[in-house]
Amino acid sequence: MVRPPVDLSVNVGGLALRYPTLMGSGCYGTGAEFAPFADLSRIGAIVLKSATLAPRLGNAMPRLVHTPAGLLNAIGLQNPGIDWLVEHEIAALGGMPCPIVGSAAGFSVDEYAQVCGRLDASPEISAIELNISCPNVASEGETFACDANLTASVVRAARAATRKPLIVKLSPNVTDIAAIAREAERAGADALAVVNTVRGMAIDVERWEPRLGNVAGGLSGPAIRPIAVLAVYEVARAVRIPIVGQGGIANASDALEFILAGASAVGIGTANFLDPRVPERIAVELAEYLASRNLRAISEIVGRANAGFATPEQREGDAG
Amino acid sequence: MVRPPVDLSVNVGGLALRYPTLMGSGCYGTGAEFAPFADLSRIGAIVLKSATLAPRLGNAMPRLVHTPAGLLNAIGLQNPGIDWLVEHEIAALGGMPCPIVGSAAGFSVDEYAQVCGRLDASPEISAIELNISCPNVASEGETFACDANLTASVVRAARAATRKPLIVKLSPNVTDIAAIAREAERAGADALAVVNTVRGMAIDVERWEPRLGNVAGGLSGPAIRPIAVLAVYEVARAVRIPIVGQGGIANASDALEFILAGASAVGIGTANFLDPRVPERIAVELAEYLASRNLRAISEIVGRANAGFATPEQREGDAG
Amino acid sequence: MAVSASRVHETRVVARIEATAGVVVLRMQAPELAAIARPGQFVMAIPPGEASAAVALGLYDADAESVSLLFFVAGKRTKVLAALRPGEPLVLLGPLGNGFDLRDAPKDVAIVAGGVGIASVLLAALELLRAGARVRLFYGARTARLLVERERFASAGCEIVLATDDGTAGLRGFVTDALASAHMPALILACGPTPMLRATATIAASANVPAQLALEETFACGVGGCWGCVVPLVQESAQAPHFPKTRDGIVRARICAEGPVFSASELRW
Amino acid sequence: MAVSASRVHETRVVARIEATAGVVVLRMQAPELAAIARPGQFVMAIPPGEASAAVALGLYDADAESVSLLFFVAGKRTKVLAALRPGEPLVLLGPLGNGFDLRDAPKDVAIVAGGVGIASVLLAALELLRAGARVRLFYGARTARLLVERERFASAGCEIVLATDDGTAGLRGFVTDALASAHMPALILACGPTPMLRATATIAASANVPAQLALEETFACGVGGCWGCVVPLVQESAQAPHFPKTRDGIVRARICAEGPVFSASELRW
Ligand SMILES: Cc1cc2nc3c(=O)[nH]c(=O)nc-3n(C[C@H](O)[C@H](O)[C@H](O)COP(=O)(O)OP(=O)(O)OC[C@H]3O[C@@H](n4cnc5c(N)ncnc54)[C@H](O)[C@@H]3O)c2cc1C
Ligand SMILES: Cc1cc2nc3c(=O)[nH]c(=O)nc-3n(C[C@H](O)[C@H](O)[C@H](O)COP(=O)(O)OP(=O)(O)OC[C@H]3O[C@@H](n4cnc5c(N)ncnc54)[C@H](O)[C@@H]3O)c2cc1C
Ligand SMILES: Cc1cc2nc3c(=O)[nH]c(=O)nc-3n(C[C@H](O)[C@H](O)[C@H](O)COP(=O)(O)O)c2cc1C
Ligand SMILES: Cc1cc2nc3c(=O)[nH]c(=O)nc-3n(C[C@H](O)[C@H](O)[C@H](O)COP(=O)(O)O)c2cc1C
Ligand code: FES
Ligand code: FES
Repeated sequence: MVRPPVDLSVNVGGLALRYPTLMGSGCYGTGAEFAPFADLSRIGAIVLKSATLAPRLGNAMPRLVHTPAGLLNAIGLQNPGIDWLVEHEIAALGGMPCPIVGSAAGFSVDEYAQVCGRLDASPEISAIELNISCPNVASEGETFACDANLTASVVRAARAATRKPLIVKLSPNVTDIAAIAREAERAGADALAVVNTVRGMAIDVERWEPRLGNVAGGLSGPAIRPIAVLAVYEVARAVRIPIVGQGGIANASDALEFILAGASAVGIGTANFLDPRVPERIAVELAEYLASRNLRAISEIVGRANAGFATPEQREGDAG
Repeated sequence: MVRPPVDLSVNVGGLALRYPTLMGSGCYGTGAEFAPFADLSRIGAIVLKSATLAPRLGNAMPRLVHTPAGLLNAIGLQNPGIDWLVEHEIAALGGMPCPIVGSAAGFSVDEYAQVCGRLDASPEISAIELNISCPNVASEGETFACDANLTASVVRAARAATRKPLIVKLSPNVTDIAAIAREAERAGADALAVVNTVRGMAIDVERWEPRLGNVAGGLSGPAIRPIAVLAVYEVARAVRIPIVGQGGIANASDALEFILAGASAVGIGTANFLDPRVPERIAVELAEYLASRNLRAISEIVGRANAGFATPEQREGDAG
Repeated sequence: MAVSASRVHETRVVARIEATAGVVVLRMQAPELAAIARPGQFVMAIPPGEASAAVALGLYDADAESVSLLFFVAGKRTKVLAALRPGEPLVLLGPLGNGFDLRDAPKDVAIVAGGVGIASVLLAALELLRAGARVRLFYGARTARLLVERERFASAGCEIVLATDDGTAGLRGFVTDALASAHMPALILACGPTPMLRATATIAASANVPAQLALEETFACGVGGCWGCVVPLVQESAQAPHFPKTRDGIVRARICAEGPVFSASELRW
Repeated sequence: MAVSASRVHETRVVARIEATAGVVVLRMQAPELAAIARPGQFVMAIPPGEASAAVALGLYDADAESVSLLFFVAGKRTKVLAALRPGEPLVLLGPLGNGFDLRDAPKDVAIVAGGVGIASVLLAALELLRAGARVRLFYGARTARLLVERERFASAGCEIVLATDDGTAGLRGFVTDALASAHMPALILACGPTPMLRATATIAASANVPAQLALEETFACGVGGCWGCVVPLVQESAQAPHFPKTRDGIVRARICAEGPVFSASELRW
């Protein structure tokens, strides 16, 4: 008897993927950079580096610091601007063996809407991710994703500007991520990306100055995985739209933590800097995991470890 | 010529310490547990495990998960209650070769005040840390330190209950830690401890359930250091009272990052689980660091890498 | 209050044996530790490099000059330990925990070991054998390959009963099934996964035989400082005298400090 | 769009030499990589275990069958690489970057290397020597002990001028001081810390000699995907043709993708 192949495909708010793996924005270039090192037909999708309306040179160097099990970055959205991107780079991505997701960033609601509009008009783009959570372009941590009202207005504007699947990327740097997630859903998001980087910094103790040109940056990699898994777990209880879980995923077990917490698909960013074969290996191992449990589809296990939180009263012997 | 000895002493809001190292609450028992492994006369102070008014059995097991460069814990404030603690445990600490800091936790403003009052009356206690940021006892992340108004009222009540130095311990799990810090200062804190653990969780992918009995827990260790350094950097710009920086410190270089960011002293928690000799080694290496730079006192370098944040306009070539 | 760091041992690896793929026995030069180590105690081993916590490991073997640790490569930290080679330094904290209580031990003892539990019972077997007891080792693992160090126990004089999940050695099934169908000893010592300990406790209770169980949990500090490793005991437990009375009759004791060995009758499963 | 992972090399360590304490030369069996590697290119080496990023390392040496890497144990990841032993696997991505442009190279070339920079210049020296050029190596380090692999360069035919910060070998001071006071070559290649490269560029400019500088920065991806490693170029730079024109006449190019070797005249210091 031949066992039917395991189904790794997922649908993320209208974005149909053969594999549940999205290459994190800003971590995979346009995909072309990784083609010599990875089989792009075996990944779910590439999320492009976030683009703004005008070209940006990004932050001063240094932009990267390696930390224990993590990476701090402060790129500052260096990008050629949406017009150049669409004409010179996105137009060249027609032959890519996987879907391309555009990523829109901006400094005003209107700017987000315009960038979304340009991406909407690009046939090579299958969906749009709204990066309202980049920690590296505001001075002291203020981003759209840190405020429920700002989130609502920028998502509404983006929604009006595109009919493509709209994935809103949230920040972990908030007191209550579930509240922001609900606003994004209400304002028209088709899916949520959870999470962007965690704000952090490092100091050069020889030179007595911050190690990043931008002072603060965003922390990614395995160090933040527990933080990101909890964010997904909480957001999954707050919304009904699908979630792309991300933050420190480096192997299939990590990916499963996010899926069992409630993510329909996973984002893989920093792990590509360790080994570009990680995404393909995760797909293979997810298939093995499902097959060995006689499960047919990855979608069957989404959220299966998410049974909420115990109330103080429910906790065993909580008061003595 | 004999070089004068380097001065490592610090004053944390009225708490005078010979070394700038405080053993993190909940990580060092009452100190007695570590006496066979560390020279307690070479550390700054011991912060006791947080105590509540009534005895608590704490959370269900498991309470610990090792993660990349980090540790998740959800102890749930297991403690014998403040009365038992004062009578049976604190009373036995009279001979300790370093100051003892009590730690007060609670579920209402009044409870905090009562615990502080009992600690205030204990002669063995040199200062009180107000743990308003334990992530492991509330259901979904709500703690006093996540709300400016709650912070103000609990700090005011604690202030009224003690004349000992009052250190308020803040949570990193907020959108704007500087705002909370300002409230705590205004309400009468003598110093701030920055930060408690970062909320996180881990999932057992074999059993499809959270790995902690309490579902969510607090992440500590080197993984969170960049997050904690930034928190200190931001809080140092917002308040004038001293800061005890903590989160992932495992060596002198780590400690220096916090001090240069603006901390007057450092907390060492999880690193004691790797090697109880870490705090003493940090003191020795801090002295060497100062001596090799012809600096006389650790207090001279507090905040010396903290020159604020660049505005978008100041950043080199930020817009292209 | 003593302030000397007397239980920190800066040892050196003198031998390294791979008992089977993924199971390492390290022997360290550590005369002071060896002199005071008792059966069932453990150490915290500090993995060189940048781990975030030390690893709890049972004291497997000891002679006048050295102690041995036996460990399974489970995750990052044991991987680092497994990379140690003779001549390299290793810092051990200990001995820690209460250990087995072998005073006035009877002359017919069964030792039940499952998986890594084998690392915590050899010293007890040796001490009992030296005192003239009959010692039967009931030893279970997933598969025959993982039943390590059988020769060490056999040559010391233990009788050995094996069990494997896949039947590749001894009984197919649980080692506690073998225990249940055996002639009952006068004392049971056990170390292994919780289900095995639970079954052992049940057998011991129904046969009215005292049992001492060495528990395992994820540790952080290993010295009683963090309250991360607790187990509920009956309220009247003699092993946790220092805790206040609780409303619901449970005492949560620290496995690392009050244990790791608990009398089966004191545990509240 | 090519989809074959053609630049992933699963190599095996065939030799390991410690040039001096903390400096390791690893040789790997890697014929396909060796066949296409050009001077000044680099690889991303994947440290086995649980690092969070691969490490950028220059291609130090190569023959028909193997490539060598030379690295200083700087932090966690190079520590892991330093622990590799012959027979163990190591995955390399590459070759990466543009490398030195040695087409129509003149017959009198100076190579300036500081610290780890030495790892990126041997292949260039060998190619130039093969083409019959005079190659002078200006080599600086903190102290004599860290001036590694001098014999390798000397036996290949390089003339060597040394400098150390502490005067324990060669000139006491900067290697660029030695360069400045030497007879000017027709081409300068340089790899080392930024201040050294800057001084080299100044010397080259005032002598009107072309200079190619191999830059080093902290990398994440190493393949042009993250924009973490940029350097400002003059706007008309031929090395960054694919960027839009910017208001203030700066182009920020990726060191890993457009470099790591840049013509000194294109850099905007
Ligand atoms: C008193 C005591 C004595 C001990 N003695 C010994 C001994 O003598 N020999 C010995 O080999 N061990 C012994 N142990 C166990 C040993 O301390 C642990 O196995 C230790 O955690 C290994 O550390 P590690 O970093 O290598 O693995 P860790 O990373 O801590 O992983 C250990 C185990 O945790 C589980 N785990 C890891 N990640 C996940 C995940 N994502 N989801 C679900 N589960 C996961 C796995 O089962 C894995 O095997 C003892 C423990 C105690 C408390
Ligand atoms: C194109 C290219 C080629 C290279 N080729 C070589 C080569 O051939 N050989 C070689 O040895 N190296 C080479 N390097 C450098 C090498 O990639 C880096 O040294 C790498 O970071 C080492 O990784 P690590 O994890 O061991 O050290 P890391 O942890 O990344 O530390 C590296 C350095 O960062 C600094 N650092 C670390 N922590 C701090 C802190 N808290 N504060 C301030 N500074 C800190 C230290 O100076 C340390 O030496 C090259 C780099 C590039 C970009
Ligand atoms: C170097 C770098 C650049 C990034 N740039 C972007 C970006 O432009 N837009 C965005 O939405 N996220 C960006 N991110 C965040 C990642 O897409 C991802 O959400 C985050 O890194 C967490 O996942 P990881 O741990 O798998 O990397 C960037 C991350 C890194 C490390
Ligand atoms: C096991 C454990 C228990 C803790 N218990 C407490 C506590 O009771 N009260 C408190 O204020 N902080 C508690 N903390 C937080 C630490 O004191 C410290 O703020 C935090 O762990 C970050 O520092 P570190 O990375 O050095 O451990 C606990 C931390 C750990 C790991
Ligand atoms: S492991 Fe810390 S109390 Fe037991
Ligand atoms: S290191 Fe990523 S672009 Fe250069």
